[in-house]
Amino acid sequence: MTDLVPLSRTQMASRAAQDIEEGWYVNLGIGIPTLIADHIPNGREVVLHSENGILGMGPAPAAADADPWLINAGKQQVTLLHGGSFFHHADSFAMIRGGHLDLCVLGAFEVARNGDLANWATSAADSAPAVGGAMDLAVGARRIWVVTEHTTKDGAPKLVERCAYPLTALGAVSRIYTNLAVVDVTADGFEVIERAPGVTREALQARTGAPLRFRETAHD
Amino acid sequence: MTDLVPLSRTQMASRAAQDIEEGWYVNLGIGIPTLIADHIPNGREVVLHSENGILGMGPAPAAADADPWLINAGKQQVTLLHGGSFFHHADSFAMIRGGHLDLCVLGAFEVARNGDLANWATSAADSAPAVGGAMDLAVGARRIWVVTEHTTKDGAPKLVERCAYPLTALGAVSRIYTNLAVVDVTADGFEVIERAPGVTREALQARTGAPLRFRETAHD
Amino acid sequence: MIDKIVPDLSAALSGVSDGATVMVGGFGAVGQPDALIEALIDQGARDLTVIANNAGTGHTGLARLMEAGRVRRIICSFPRSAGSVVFEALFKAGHIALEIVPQGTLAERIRAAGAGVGAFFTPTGYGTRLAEGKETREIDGKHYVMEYALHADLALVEAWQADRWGNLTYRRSGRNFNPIMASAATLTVAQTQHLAELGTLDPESVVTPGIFVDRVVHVPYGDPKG
Amino acid sequence: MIDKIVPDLSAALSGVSDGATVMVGGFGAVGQPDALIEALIDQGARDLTVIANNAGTGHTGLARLMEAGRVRRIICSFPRSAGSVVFEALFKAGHIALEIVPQGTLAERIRAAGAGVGAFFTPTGYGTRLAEGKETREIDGKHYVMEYALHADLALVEAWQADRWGNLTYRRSGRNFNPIMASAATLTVAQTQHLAELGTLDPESVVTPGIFVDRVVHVPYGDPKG
Repeated sequence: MTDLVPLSRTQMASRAAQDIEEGWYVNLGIGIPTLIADHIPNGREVVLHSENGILGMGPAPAAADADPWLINAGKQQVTLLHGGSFFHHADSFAMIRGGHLDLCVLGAFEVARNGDLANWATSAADSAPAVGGAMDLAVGARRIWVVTEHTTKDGAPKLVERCAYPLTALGAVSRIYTNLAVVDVTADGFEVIERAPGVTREALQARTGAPLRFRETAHD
Repeated sequence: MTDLVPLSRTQMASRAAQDIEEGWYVNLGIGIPTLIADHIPNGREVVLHSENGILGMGPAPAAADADPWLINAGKQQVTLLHGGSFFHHADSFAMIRGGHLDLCVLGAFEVARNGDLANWATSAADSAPAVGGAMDLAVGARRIWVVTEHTTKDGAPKLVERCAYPLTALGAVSRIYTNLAVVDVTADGFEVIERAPGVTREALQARTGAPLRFRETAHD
Repeated sequence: MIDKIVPDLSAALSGVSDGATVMVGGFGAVGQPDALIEALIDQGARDLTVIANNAGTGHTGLARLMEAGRVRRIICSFPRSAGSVVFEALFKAGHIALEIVPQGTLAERIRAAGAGVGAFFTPTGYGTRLAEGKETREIDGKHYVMEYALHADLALVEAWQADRWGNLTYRRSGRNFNPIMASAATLTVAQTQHLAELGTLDPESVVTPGIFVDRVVHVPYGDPKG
Repeated sequence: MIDKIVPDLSAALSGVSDGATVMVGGFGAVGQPDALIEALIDQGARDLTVIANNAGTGHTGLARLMEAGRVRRIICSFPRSAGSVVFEALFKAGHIALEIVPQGTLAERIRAAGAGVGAFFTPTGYGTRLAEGKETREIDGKHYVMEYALHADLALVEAWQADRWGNLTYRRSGRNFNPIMASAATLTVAQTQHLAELGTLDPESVVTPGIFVDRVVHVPYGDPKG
């Protein structure tokens, strides 16, 4: 039995990146999801979308190529790949809401076993939360994946029976990549398909707020 | 007393053209309204819109400049002025419906004294009428003018108490240019502001299906 | 590598099913995907619903598809153009169903489908025969009619330039319904006059980003007919 | 001759009234009409409602307008960016009202106003706190929230190029909310980095046709700040 070795943020991003297929149109949320762009396997062509009107986003520019006119939704400077294009905000969200993105990867405060997502307001008492494009992305993309630590800093589960935080969207999430596991959201709730090194079924269940089923073939 | 001299189609178009102001964005319907473009006074800059995605439409091309890729809503070849632009159909009707056109000039089967317009279906029994953009234009432009013969070929009035033909839009028309008169549609019904040469008040009223008031100063 | 360019018209339309709803771009002859319409005739799908501004003219293209008995229903704004003889005859004989939609409502319903908007309120048609039976609403003193998004299984569009990602440009008034139809169908196929190397289309001037396009076929078709 | 170019920022904002609703383009610092915002501060109109994606950062631009007590209410999607200190303080003190709108709903409401659509049904926000009290509707098995068009009295936009007819282009991600805001206001004012002679902008690449623009002011402002 090995020690429990949680994945780093980079490892989580890298793990999720492996499952993104050639030709997908993908929006990557702020935080760990943004890191995914750097880990898409070489030679696999994926088209990145940014809410502020960009398709075909490339990596951060080298200092010499910095372009203050080209930023992503996180307000970081980016580049544009060959084949990229610009459009306005209504057209950008038409792409999102109209079901044209194959995938959106978001962060989360909580994901419920029915796929409900809470990722925008930290409490019901927060009177000025910043929602941004999260609600549009969560209802619009064909697949919503979440990348997040498995628990809060205090050790509270983020995969839960029912979200306590204000919801972003109902039944939106289909897969969760955490620092401990990869979990599918199914009609029957959470189904683990992969565990990080040294993570036992028992340890994972202990850190999760709803029952887990295990589809993975990995040894304990 | 002179003989009644109805205006020709060209004269009706020319008369309406005089009232189009510098800087207006204008859509001209099929038929007599299309002729207006050729009669806008020299030096008065007016921007013509076409439903199929053109602003800044110019006159028909000389044979040598004919461009089969550039047609107006009536499917006639046109030209593009400096300052013109192209856009798609949803954007084109956003301009129309969003109240951005200063004026649309349409033909009519009937105009009622309350401004109701009937110009798309020749009878309630017509089961496959072609509506095109008429209903959008009639509700969307800031002003709707009608250019039409004062009566049908059979002598029946086209300015009426109430439309018998299927409606295009309610209360849409604000002014009518006919071959006999210029008539405003007011809260109190039809108000004549100009008569063609030799057209007496009595002759005009006899050819009109609703009461006329006379604001014009022209002599009889 | 993403490559949406298919070798021929047959590949462009493979898999189209009987009963499909098909959007056809173009206004008049300009921007009309003639080669794809001909290919659809060859492809054989039946019982189609066609969404287009017009109902075809003469005996070619859309009119020929209808004449071949393949169109069950047409949704359009202007069925009676000069020369819409095939439609007229079929309609009179009760062999084709018709839904008349004001041109701007047609465009907006198509755009709504592409944009994930389920329905919207337009002032167009309020108080007329075309609003009969439809829900209405008064908003800020103005009257509106509720209209639903209009999806399709297949959109056929004509582009001027296209690259392997499916980015499209159009030519002059050839733009018309093409960009919104491209966004509103499950399968969008573009015939293009020119192929462009990836990266040669100006990103500021791409009209239809490739996200909306599934297949591109190169048809150097020349000027619009008619 | 149509000439929408005005000589200076003061002329650009003449006639703006107290109580006006003002749309401000930009996403982050890119495409944000900084000079027009400063001019609005100088112009003096009070009791404003601001529609923008963000609620300002630092103590310049929109934040300074708010700090000067001129903004009664803000409608935005993301009030809390890094450095939104002025908004935070005013909001906490109850000196500014806030309406939070999901970013795509905000964009679509603005677009609807420009397009004459009174209201529409979007799936965004269904079942969440932001849909509380709003009408909902199930269409084809999917749940939607009804949202109304969002008009403004004044739109401030930043363009890259403009001509005397008011045709505009934008630069890269500077496009964002600018084109839709330009279409949704009674008075639309554009600051532009470059003036272009009429006829030199490619008609295929004009993003905002001049029909949406009332005044153009030339401000060679350089790169976005921040």
